[in-house]
Amino acid sequence: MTKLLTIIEKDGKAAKNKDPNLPPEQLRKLYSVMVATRVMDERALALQRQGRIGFYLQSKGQEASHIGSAAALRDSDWLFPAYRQPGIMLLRGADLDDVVNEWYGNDGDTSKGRQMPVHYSNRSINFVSISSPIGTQISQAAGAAMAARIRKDDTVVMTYFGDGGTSSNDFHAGLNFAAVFKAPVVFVCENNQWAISVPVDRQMASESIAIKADAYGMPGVRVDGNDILAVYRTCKEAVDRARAGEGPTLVETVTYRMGGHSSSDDPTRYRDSASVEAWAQKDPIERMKRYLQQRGLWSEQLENETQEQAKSVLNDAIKRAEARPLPKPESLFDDVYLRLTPQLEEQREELLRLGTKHDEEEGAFPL
Amino acid sequence: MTKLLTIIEKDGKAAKNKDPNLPPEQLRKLYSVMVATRVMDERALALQRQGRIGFYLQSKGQEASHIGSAAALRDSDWLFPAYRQPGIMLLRGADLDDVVNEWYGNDGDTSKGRQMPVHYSNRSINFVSISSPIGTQISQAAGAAMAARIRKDDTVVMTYFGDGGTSSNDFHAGLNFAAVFKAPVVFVCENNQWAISVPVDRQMASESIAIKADAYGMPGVRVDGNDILAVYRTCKEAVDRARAGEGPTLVETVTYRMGGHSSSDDPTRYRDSASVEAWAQKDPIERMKRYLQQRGLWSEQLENETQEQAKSVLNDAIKRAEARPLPKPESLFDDVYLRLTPQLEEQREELLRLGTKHDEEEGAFPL
Amino acid sequence: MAVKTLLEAVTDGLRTEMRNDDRVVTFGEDVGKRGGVFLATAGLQDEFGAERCFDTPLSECGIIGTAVGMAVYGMRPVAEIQFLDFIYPAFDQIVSEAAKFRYRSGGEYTCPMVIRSPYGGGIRGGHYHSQSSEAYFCHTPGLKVVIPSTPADTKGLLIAAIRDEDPVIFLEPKRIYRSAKGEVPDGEHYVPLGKGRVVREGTDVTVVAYGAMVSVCEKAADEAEKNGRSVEIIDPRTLVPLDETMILESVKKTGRCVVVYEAPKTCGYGAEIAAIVAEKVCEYLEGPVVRVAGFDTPFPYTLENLYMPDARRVLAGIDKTFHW
Amino acid sequence: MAVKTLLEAVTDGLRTEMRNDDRVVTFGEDVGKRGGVFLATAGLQDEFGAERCFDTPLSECGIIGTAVGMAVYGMRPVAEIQFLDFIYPAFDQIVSEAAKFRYRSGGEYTCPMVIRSPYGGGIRGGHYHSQSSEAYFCHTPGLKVVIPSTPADTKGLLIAAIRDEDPVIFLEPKRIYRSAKGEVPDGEHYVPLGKGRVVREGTDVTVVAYGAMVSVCEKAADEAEKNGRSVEIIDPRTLVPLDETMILESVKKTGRCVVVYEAPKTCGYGAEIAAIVAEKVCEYLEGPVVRVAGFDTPFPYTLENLYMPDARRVLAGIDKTFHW
Ligand SMILES: Cc1ncc(C[n+]2csc(CCOP(=O)(O)OP(=O)(O)O)c2C)c(N)n1
Ligand SMILES: Cc1ncc(C[n+]2csc(CCOP(=O)(O)OP(=O)(O)O)c2C)c(N)n1
Ligand SMILES: [Mg+2]
Ligand SMILES: [Mg+2]
Repeated sequence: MTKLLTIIEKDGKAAKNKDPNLPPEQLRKLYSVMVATRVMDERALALQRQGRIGFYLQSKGQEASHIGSAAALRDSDWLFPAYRQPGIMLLRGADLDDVVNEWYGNDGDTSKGRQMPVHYSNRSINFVSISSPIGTQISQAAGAAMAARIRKDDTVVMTYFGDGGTSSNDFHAGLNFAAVFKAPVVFVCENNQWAISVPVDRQMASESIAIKADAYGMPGVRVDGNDILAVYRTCKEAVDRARAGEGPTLVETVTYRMGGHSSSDDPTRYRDSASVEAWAQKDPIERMKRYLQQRGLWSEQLENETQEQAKSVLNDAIKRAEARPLPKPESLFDDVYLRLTPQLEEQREELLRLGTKHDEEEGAFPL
Repeated sequence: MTKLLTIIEKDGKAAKNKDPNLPPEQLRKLYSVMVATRVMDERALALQRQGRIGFYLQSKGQEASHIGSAAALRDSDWLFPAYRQPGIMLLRGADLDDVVNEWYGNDGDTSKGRQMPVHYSNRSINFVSISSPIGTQISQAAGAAMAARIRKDDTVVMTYFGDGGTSSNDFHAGLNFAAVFKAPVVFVCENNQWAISVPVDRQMASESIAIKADAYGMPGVRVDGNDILAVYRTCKEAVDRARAGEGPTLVETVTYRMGGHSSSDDPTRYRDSASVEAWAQKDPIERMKRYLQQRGLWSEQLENETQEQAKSVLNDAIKRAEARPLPKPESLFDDVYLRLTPQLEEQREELLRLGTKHDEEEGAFPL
Repeated sequence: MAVKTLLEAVTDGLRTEMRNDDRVVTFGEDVGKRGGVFLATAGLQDEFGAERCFDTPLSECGIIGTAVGMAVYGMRPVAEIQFLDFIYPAFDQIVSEAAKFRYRSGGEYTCPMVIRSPYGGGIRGGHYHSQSSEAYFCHTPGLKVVIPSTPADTKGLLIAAIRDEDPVIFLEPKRIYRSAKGEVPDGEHYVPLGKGRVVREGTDVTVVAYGAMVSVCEKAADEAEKNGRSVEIIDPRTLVPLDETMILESVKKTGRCVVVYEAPKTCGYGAEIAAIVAEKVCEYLEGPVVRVAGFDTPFPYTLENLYMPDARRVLAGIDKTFHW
Repeated sequence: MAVKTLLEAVTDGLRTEMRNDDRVVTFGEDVGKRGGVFLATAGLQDEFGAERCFDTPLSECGIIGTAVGMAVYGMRPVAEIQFLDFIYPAFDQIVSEAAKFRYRSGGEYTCPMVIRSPYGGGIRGGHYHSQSSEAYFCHTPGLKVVIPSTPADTKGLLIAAIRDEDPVIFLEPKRIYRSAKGEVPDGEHYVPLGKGRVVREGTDVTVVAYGAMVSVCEKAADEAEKNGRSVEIIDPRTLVPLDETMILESVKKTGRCVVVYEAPKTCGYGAEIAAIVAEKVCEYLEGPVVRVAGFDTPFPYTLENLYMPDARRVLAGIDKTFHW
């Protein structure tokens, strides 16, 4: 079995010679982003429960995995994320309004209310538009990396997907193309043990996800996904290798989906609480906190400030978002193409002529 | 590098303790099928050159690989072949007319002239209809094997594809499903080094094809594809394992495509003769012949009889095929569904009303 | 007879055929233990075991590829695609393989299987949980395409689809999964493929609609009738093979035709119906053949209700066949 | 100006844009060293190097998925799919990704790329080397669809497609790759997308055709004219966005319309044209809108010539618009 890299031990000490020795301010920043991400996830789910937003999907338990990996990149590097890496936007300093407006699909939403909540697009931080179909970003990331190589840019591309995503057509094609063309891309598979209700051992029979790298002739690494230092270190090596022209890497972060699949899911239908509780003991934020304590970088006061700060900026963003109008009806026809076709112009006129009040839906989103 | 199983040595001796010790009559049969397959390939290509059939695709150099693997099956087992395993039909004793009529697409063709030459279908020997899209048979074979398992039949399924086929979506899905559901299927990848003009080292960066099995959690074996005993022995073990309920195996037969990709290809555009000549030295039929000589099972006379026999039965079949009429015009509308739909009936009437003479084509098939 | 929702009718149809025929198996993502994300297969794993109702890895390509292999081998697989929007990784297996097996093998090998999938808008599913792509399948010879609009039809057509000797794409209007309720016969219930249904009789204009659009058209027809216009609504139920006669006879009678569908207007299935009408009964037409459809844009989220054809737009379409 | 075949015009268009814009790269199976199975890219690897013209592994999913990534990143990929019949493994990347990037990201990310592919029958390619599936792409908002019928249009439209800011499906009628010859302007040559071409003017009936069907219709028109019928032939050249005006104006003039296409009749692109005519100019129609198309069967091998619409069938279609 490919061995698992861990750095932060139970007591919060770093295994010797393994600590990447990040500077204190970076460690504090990583911690505060993890905390803010958790705060955001909890609040957003509450908004959904209150019927203020239509849908939400949490990353709870996977903060170390997605924040630690993205931290290994430069701001100029590109991301092809899935839908479970919200912390990356906070890490990269995206405008919080961009995040919150997307939940509301209002006229401030970068994607103009075309997608369900959590399908962010944020060009200002090289965060490529998320789509629902599982895996499609994987071959795209390989392509963007091939392009960077052809253009002789020193951009590295990082893409994210889940254990279920390894079964997709694009996983196979994307890893193969990336390896054949030695593209500067890092494939981060967040193995959170579940694909909705399907456990990873029904998803695949392989001893690990990391070993799948052998099928493509690239390095495959397995890392404790709840240990942000281990994730960071692993991904930093992969990013450096990619930037040096040595090709792609597959990183498996072993973690756990603490919540339901989404706001519409009821995980009690298919999994027992035992494993959930077991993993609760391995909370990545607690883990990082103990490390900071060890290094004397944590204090009750810092904790409170971080929490309060996160809550208040989020509150303000939510207030602003709820005050915004919806996108204009005629915007329905924009961005299909750079310019409206005659057919779209005609349809636009038709809609505006009829006026834009309308009937209600009857259905409900199941997942 | 996964090691390569070889049995027949240069001098024709079998490496000790490796000879599967097949009975003489089976050995002679395998040899005669190899010879007949070569005879058929040469003759069919000549027919194409003479403009008597529209297209052909040879298996030259891969006789040991596909005949030795299929020999490990029972007649009740199912095959999901690609287009480069014609010897299997001879091995299973298919009616030679079925084979030849398909080249002509005449009214005796089992597929009623719907497909290009070499896309055989032969239910009488559990040889499933071949399609052109690369790889689609792989996940189908996994499904048939899953069905056999659910039905508690003791059928084993064998499917074939090339080195290029490993890049297909269905390779990834088919191997994963087969492993997860422990389906009784053997995946035979004939690595003939080329996918039309693309060499295997531009097809993938992995150290071998066999190693791709690790990504799915199944055994992967690499065997000398020009050594029929090695191929037989490897596949027999895989078939036995499958029948015993121990799941699928990936077998890589390392061989070489001696001819062009097809009757339309000119390989000199992309490969030099050196490697072709090198592989010509490893001809699988010569190899088997030396082994038979060693065992005293070969004679000039046997050789001539085999050759003559193969040629004459083929000649007769070609005569019969060329004497047959084309499928009836109205057959165009059959087999879209079990019964004609009203729309198809109407279209059928329309065609028959107009009469069935018609203009000529202008184009030519490139590959 | 019991009152069931359209969703319950799906489960009923599956259960009935799985009891009738042990070659019937059903599978897909989250189909087994969870019973499907919409719970269409809830209870089936308990009743029939994990060999006949099971979860698969996350690969539509694998789901359909293995289903094709099972069907060719002699079973009757019913594969679920979680949302029609996610069927494309399997598109090759559907159009190149399932649809062509019988033809390309001269009838030696056939592919009797059903692909079930919830489709269409109306659940705030946005861009990727709302699309209606029935036209892709209708344009693929070798496939049959079925779309029910009532619980009773859902059960009867699903059973007919499972018993059919050819591959059937069975699309379920998820918007009305729970809102459509009605009497559903217990046990055996068979509604033959290829026969339409006159939803209501009328004399002035023919409206053709299927799936969730049928009830929208009924609302519009009520309105139209207030203005003294008698609307005949026809639900073809099977898009391929189509019950042309029922539609053509109706248009001969009314002289007017409106076709309603959720999918993008251009090259949608309604274009085929309009073309058939224009080719076969144009001499009876007293007005243009009007299409009321989704706009030629990808599916939106916030503005979904403006995208979906509603009673107002259908009414406007009806008007157009009178004054143009 | 030099006389070129349609196939040579493809190479010319590619070479011209690769010289103009170093963001343009082209790749696919056998595209690099071999120059493509039809030799459409012959010589490009020699001129532009293996970084800008290269061979890929055998995965359409990978070819299009990586092309999408390149386009999003800022390049101008031109991906070749060896035969249109083999595009389906990439269907998800085309309809779910390339077509939707601009819309779903509110215009933040776009996907300017071209997918070139030979399509259609007439080369004895049988079941899987002959299909015409343009309608699938025409029914997908976000994609543009272009089909040339002359060498000059091929070069000019290909250059326009490569310069377009949106994804373009560029389908090449392989049947006439070598038989279609004509003057092709050297260097710069731009034919805007969305503008049709009047192939020949006429007064009695409008025939709409594209790709390899244009020359078939010309033959039929010659025959028809012997019987004193003046046929106007329109080649839309761009199926999406369509030059509706040109077709509608013509039908207003002639009062009759025949649509010709190779693809299976049901839900083919011709159904859309018939539907537009029936919706917008029905009052001008003096006869049925007739479709002459491939039959609703998979593509055959031996009987290919009976499957393909030929001059005889087009003539019969024209007659039908006069006596019905
Ligand atoms: C192609 C496709 N099929 C099915 C779905 C429905 N679906 C959404 S999320 C999901 C599970 C994904 O699991 P995984 O890849 O492990 O990611 P996770 O949700 O665990 O982060 C499924 C099946 C989809 N979005 N796309
Ligand atoms: C999906 C698909 N893409 C492209 C092709 C065109 N094509 C036919 S054979 C071939 C190469 C196949 O190579 P390999 O799998 O190694 O098999 P081999 O011909 O060497 O036996 C290609 C690209 C196809 N038939 N199907
Ligand atoms: Mg997961
Ligand atoms: Mg090969």
